[in-house]
Amino acid sequence: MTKTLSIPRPCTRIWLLMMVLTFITWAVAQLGLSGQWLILGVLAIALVKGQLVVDHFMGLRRVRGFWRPLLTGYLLLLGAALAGAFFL
Amino acid sequence: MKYQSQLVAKPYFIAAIGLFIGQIIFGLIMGLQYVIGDFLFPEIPFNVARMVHTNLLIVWLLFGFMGSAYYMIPEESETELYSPKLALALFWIFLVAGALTIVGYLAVPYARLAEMTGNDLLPTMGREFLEQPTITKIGIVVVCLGFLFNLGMTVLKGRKTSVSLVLMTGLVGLALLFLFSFYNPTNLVLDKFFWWYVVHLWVEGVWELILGAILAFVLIKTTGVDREVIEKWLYVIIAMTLITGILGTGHHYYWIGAPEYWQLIGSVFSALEPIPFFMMTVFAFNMVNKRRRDHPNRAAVLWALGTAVMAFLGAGVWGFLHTLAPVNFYTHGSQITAAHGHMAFYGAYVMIVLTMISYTMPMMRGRAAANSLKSQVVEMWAFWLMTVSMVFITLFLTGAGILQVYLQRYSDAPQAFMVVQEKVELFYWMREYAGLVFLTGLLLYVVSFFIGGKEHAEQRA
Amino acid sequence: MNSTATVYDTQPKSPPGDLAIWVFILAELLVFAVLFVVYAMARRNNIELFNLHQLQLDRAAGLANTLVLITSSYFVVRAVAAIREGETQRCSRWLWAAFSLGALFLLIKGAEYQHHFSMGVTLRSNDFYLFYLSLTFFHFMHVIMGMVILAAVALKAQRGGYSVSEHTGVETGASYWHMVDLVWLILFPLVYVMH
Amino acid sequence: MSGTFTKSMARNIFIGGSAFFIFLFLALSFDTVRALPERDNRHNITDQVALGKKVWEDNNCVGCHSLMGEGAYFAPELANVYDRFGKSTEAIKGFIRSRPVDGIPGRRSMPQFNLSEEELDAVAQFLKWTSEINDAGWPPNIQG
Repeated sequence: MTKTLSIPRPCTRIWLLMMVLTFITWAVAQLGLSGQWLILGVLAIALVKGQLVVDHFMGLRRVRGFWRPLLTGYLLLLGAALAGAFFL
Repeated sequence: MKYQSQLVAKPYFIAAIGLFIGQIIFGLIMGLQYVIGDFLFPEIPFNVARMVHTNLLIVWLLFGFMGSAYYMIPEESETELYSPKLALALFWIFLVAGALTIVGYLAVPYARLAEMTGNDLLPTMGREFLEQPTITKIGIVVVCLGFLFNLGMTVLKGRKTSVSLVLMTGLVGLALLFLFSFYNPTNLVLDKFFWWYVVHLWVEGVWELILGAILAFVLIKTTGVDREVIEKWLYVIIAMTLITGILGTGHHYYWIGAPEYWQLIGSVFSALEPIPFFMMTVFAFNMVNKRRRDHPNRAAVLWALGTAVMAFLGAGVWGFLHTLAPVNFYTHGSQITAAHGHMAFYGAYVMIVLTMISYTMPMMRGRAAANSLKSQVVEMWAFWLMTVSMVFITLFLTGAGILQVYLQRYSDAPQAFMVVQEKVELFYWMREYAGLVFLTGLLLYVVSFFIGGKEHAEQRA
Repeated sequence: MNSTATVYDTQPKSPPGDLAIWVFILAELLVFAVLFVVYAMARRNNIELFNLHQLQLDRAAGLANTLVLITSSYFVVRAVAAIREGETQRCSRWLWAAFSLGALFLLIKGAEYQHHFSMGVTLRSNDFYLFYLSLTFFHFMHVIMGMVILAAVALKAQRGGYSVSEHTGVETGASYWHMVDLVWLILFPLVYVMH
Repeated sequence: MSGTFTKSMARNIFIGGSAFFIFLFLALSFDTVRALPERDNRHNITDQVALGKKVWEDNNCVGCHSLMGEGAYFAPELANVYDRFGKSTEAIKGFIRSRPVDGIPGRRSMPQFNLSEEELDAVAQFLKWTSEINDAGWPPNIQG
């Protein structure tokens, strides 16, 4: 099974992206943003990072069946519930 | 039945059914006392009838668990029981100790019984489910040690299967947790805190391991599904049981003076306690659907499936009904608790012992695998009568509980306890009738073992 | 996106690792989801208290811990990639690297706890700290559990216990560790940032 | 490869998961026992209150009553009976002392326990002590 290694590996790029997203989450809060936009923004970033973990780190992107939709649904449902609790 | 020493289970099961009938009779007495306040007063006051009812329940279930273990372990370990004589000796010690305790409850006032049995030396009496005199408790510990020793030696010298290991874990856990019943501090809050180590960690912890092991054993024998598959699911189920059940103890610590973080932890984890029961239902139906052969004892398979479903309904659903702290604030110590108690005990533990009795009795009485078709039909009638009447008992008590909570707890003009009790009397009458139907079902169950006839189908065990 | 590092001819029907662990990953995700929603609901009836005490938290430590866990998770992905090519020693080195980052997480978190406890904060102080300590300590314990699993797998890998054809154990440990990371990815913004 | 579901993994999870949660439960129980003194009114436990608990147990009161919500549901909850009876131990003693031997026709009735004056005082003090435990404001109202 020959292996074509694209430099850098996809999982490395995903890792760097998540580090940046995390830094953004922190920076946004440090800059004193608060209230509705902070909550929505930070929550959205968290869900994106979560989806990246599910797809690339857990490797569910390459798995058929209900596993990926289940975890994506979990993230969306949880995100909606938290957003609802913070706003309604 | 491969090993002669498995016959030791027979007296245990017979004693279990005998005590079960006694339990139901006292249950009916109490049910009547709920509606006719002075029935049998002052000869048998309510508290005495209740002690007899609850203690008979626990003792006959213990007899059932011991009988099941004496039947399963030799077959699982593929060797004769270490000492059948010891098993029989312990049987008579336990039966006599139990009978004496019950006679003690009925014959003399409880305070007198406490005096006679030297409760002052080490006071452990007077607490719910643990009303036995201290000397009886010591007798129970002795019987447990002998029982575990007997089984332990059998397992050690024979094959070690997951089913027997899980069963042993459950039984050893049961024995160790019972030791907490000797701890009775003068501080009521501490007393209650550790009292739940005996009660909760039994029925929502180690007893579920015993339930899982027996159900797995019966399913292996009746469905012929590969042992590896069944034991794999058994471990997953009991892992979920302990994961949710241990911290689930918190739902007893809401209102007894313990710190308020238990309201969060207890609610969250006890809310998940129905999951292992749901998995057990899916597991049981799955195994029966994927069965490799049709076992002639269809009654036993019906009991096994019924156990899984009723355990999920009674312990799972009815438990979740009142386990969340905000809800429990109003339903704590009401008829809702009684409703959950009835269906959970019947669904999870009474039915699994009846499953084991229904599966093993024909073989222990010399038949190949099952009773005659006629007797199985009667047994199935007994199954449905008992199960449906228990559902109704639970529904009626839930109705009484909801009304009680609404009138006495939740309303802004709360009414007195006795006033509300009179208002819900209709439910208590209907519960009593359902109880009579239950007794009919139970008697039918006993009768079904005495109906002869050609053995059902020629298929061997 | 050109073909990724390793190519699968047919997509497998079940996730990497043992299915039993996935039963528990789903159960753990459910428990944490319930805890998060209950946190958010409890916050609604005294938002000032939650916002006030949230400021007491060391957000930088939270950030550091998030970066540490993400990196540790990445190391585990590299470990799985290594074992799939039969590189058992490289796999176990990646696993030990992930393990040490887990230890770093415990250190940072431990320092935070030490700081809180020294200020007399306990589960019983107030609602915010009840949830903060329950959620983070429950996750803290999961990090320890995950590290125990990673260590066991790393040791077995070191002894050549895994090969290209049989490395389910590595994938099982990896999946559990990713779950622990995923939970923290939500917990950090929820408890440390959102106000 | 993926798709396996082994018994050994399930057993490891059973052992690991149980140990994990037993540890958590013991840690919480330890914290609770440490935190109880300021909640459970233990500084007011006199010999009389201790005797009261013994009288409560020796006569199996929990066979009809519930205490702090635990026990039987045949007779009223007694954790707040002291408040319900107008914060008077005499009222409690009077009620117990005056139970008719043959009960009340057609109605639930408490048996006559023939308690001595000392025992009556003790159990009344025990019920007063129980009502002062910080049990998160339970029961919801005076009716218990």
